Amino acid sequence: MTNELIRLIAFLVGIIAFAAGNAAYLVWVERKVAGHIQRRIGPKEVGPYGLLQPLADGVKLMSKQLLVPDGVDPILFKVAPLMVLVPAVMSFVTIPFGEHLAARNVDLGLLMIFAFASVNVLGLLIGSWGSANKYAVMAAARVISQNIAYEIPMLLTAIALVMATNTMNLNEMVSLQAGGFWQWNLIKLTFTASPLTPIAFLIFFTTMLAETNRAPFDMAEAESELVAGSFTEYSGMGFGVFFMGEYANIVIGAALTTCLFLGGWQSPLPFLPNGVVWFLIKMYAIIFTVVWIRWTFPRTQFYALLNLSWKVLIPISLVNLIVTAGWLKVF
Amino acid sequence: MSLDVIDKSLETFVLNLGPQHPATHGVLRVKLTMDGEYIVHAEPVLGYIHRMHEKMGENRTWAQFMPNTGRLDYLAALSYNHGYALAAERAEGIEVPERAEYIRCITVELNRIASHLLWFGAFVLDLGGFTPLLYAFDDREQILDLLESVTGARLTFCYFRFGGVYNDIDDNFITGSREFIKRLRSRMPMYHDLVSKNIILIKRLKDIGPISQEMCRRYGATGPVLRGSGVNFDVRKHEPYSVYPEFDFDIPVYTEGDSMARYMVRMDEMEQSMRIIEQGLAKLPEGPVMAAKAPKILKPAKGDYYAAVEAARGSFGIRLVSDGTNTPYRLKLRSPTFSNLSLFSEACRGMILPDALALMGTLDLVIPEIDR
Amino acid sequence: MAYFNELFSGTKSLFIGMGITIKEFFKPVVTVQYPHETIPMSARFRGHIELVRDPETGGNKCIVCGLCQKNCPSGCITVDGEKREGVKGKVLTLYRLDFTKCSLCGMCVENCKPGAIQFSKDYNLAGPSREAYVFDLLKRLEGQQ
Amino acid sequence: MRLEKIKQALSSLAVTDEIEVVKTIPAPPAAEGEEQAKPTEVKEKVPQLMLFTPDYAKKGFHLDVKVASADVVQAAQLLIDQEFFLEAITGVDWIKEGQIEVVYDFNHWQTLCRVVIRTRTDRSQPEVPTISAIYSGANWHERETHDFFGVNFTGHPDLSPLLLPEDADYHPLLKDFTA
Repeated sequence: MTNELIRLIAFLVGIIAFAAGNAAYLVWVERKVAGHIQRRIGPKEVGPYGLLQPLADGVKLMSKQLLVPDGVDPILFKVAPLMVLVPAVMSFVTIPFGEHLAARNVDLGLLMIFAFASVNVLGLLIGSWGSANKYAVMAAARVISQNIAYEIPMLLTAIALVMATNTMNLNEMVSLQAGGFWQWNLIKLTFTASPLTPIAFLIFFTTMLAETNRAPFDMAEAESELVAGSFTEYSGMGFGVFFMGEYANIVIGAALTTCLFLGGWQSPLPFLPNGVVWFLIKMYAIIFTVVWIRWTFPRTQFYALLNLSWKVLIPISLVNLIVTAGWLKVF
Repeated sequence: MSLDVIDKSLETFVLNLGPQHPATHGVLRVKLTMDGEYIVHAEPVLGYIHRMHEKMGENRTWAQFMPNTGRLDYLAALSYNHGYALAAERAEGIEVPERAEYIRCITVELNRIASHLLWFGAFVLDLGGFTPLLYAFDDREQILDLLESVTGARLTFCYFRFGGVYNDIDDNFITGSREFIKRLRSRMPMYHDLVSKNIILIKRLKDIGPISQEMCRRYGATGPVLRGSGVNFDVRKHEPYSVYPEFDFDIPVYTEGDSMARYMVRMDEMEQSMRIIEQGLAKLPEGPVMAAKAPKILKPAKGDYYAAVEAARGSFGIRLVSDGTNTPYRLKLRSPTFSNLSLFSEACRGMILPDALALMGTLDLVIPEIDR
Repeated sequence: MAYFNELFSGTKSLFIGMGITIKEFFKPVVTVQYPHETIPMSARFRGHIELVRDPETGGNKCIVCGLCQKNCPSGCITVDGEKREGVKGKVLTLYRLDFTKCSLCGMCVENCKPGAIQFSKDYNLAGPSREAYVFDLLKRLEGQQ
Repeated sequence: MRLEKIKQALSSLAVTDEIEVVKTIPAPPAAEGEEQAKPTEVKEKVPQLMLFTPDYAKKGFHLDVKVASADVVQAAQLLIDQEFFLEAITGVDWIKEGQIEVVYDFNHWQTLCRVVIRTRTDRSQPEVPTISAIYSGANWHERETHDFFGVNFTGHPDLSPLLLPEDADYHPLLKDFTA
């Protein structure tokens, strides 16, 4: 029993280190990529190529006084950042990094991740409602309707996928995609399940963007309108934890996309050995696209965002679902 | 989409789009009474950067007020120098040599492109897109270097004098400008692909913030705001001054009157300004740069004079009342954004906050010019 | 049908936009790394004014006529001179420029008959207090010996 | 053409003023312009219709009409019917004559025709009816003129200070204003 316990503790430490390290260094990646897209170079002063910049940011955030303005609901104000970070880190448990590198091989892994994904929205709501700031309240109203609108297409595409591979356990799903890249769900399913899978991949990617309030859908922290949206009243580590939560969510979203569509730790060519490396490469490629999108597009208009989901994404994912069901029925 | 606001008893709250807010370029405060996300009533509050230029005008000599005109709208400062120089020359009856007129037009148009580039970057930043701002600044930097090599200043020029300009332009300014125009022409399609044709931006701007011609007339809006609502009014064509009649350029006019129309008017205006600069450089005559008999101490005859110029944001007018002494008796600065902003409270009723900010972005505000 | 082609043209415009930014991503950097590299100022750059060194006498060319003091719109120049025997005209003893109020308009340089003052080229003038910006141009000239 | 039309319309409102004219031989009653004979000076009050069409190149406007302050609203109504738009409202403090002059600038989109409407009110109690009902843009212009000169625009919806701080009771542009 003890080695199971040790294994769990080791995994726990690994996961938290992975989440914290990722949160810090994704900030660095984002600022470097944003810099080069805008023909400037991003952080360079602190350490070689600015590599120590995230540490400097971390120290700065921690040294700042955590201000709790009066007129604020103290419990909600303090709980909110945790409610964003904890579910994100929790859902790392079921992500299969490698062949045996999965903390818990949970049968309903996918369902667990989606359950946690909806909790972080609650964190944002409580945070902005707790901070009794007009801008934050407006941001809260937006974030809720945005996340509801984008939860449904995400689940629909996931269901279509689960129907095709009839397993909710991420580990099995990834092992099903063994063999070359043509075995990955993205390509295999287009021939075996439904021709709409590439579009389903795009929809899943867009909804993942919206779930983590990123890029064209950043309603939670719309700098140019709502000053800083839900995070207006937070300073010091409160803001830092929100930030880590947001980046952890992006990592989760990217990891999920790789597992479901791009065959987690499977190597693209059959003779190459599988391994964690492939998983990380694919995940960081998706994170690069997320950052790339953020620095290219303006923010969508709030109603266009909702229309996009209700009138475009949901119908297409429904069609995808029906086509998959029909295809499976026939063959 | 606009909520027809019937009675005021709805449970509304007052939101301060405070003097310190990312989307108000400068210190403008808008008191918004909001019902949820919809704006019930907006009331801009001015005066945070009011420096009383008009009183300064009354206790300085005519020539000493020139640096103040550059501080009104520091993004297109040369047009304001031009307006003041024109008014004083009209009052005193000074003849400006041909070459000086050409230099004035070329530098004013360069300044207009710089102002539009900055507006373009800041406007897309208001809508959330960060990158175009830096591309636009990259181009604008070249104009500032060009103007710095001639005038010595980058933003608040004090380059025009009554009867001409401070010093002559040299050859590398001419080659520099031609090279700049070639470069900007090659980058304009990139701007249009990245921003104008982008579906997200089109959805953000198409028929948002309609401003009708009748509203423009009641509020006295001028410049790209007016030309976005289908009225072909540009002081350079309507009331030709300096050597503008010699250039053939056309005035972009869009009839939809929404934010997209005002956006496209300014983008096309950059193209027209480039045409003017090219023709100006081609026809640049030789000769003196300063009027031969420009009086050192200006003492215009009694009476009042009015001169209007097409600044980047609209028609900038100056009314001088002189009582024959060497200091102006009264100096009225008619700032275009003052009238453009006055229609904001009527135009944004019933809109949601992001659209109201998009509308404010298309009005292209420079707050020091409103507050004077 | 408009629904679909608007959808396709929309997504196409999105991909075009991303194509542009990725092209820019690989282009060289345009910015100047300021503290390490600096750009030389153009010849006519207007820094704060400074006295011109007179090649023969090594001193300044100022005849203490006070025109610059009178012409300055914000009154930031105070000039003082004294009559010394054996010297024609006045000798400059004090030339104080209050740079906090100067708007760099050039009225002084333009109206200076003997051309005794010109624009300097230095622009990084960080100073701890307001008094740090009150320059004594005479001492500066001697300082540059 | 437009200048003639608006001139006819406004001539009914123009005020006739007594102007001291230096002249000897009684010139024919000057309807339009105003002749000035030189030889010997006799100061005479001559009724003069205050409606001039100055040369645009020298002055910058086409028509200059002086109107009684009560008729400002009527003049504004005439101008908006002929599609003029309001450019600016300027206050001028003539301290020597103890009067404040309010100058309205109008211009037209299609044809270049700048019309200037002037009114004079007494300096101690400046009263001018507001035209913000007709030209909503005048709302801000009038508030600003009130800020700087203390001209009380009767009927103005909200005459609180626009550019000066809320509790400002001083009027900076008056000639006798000491900081």
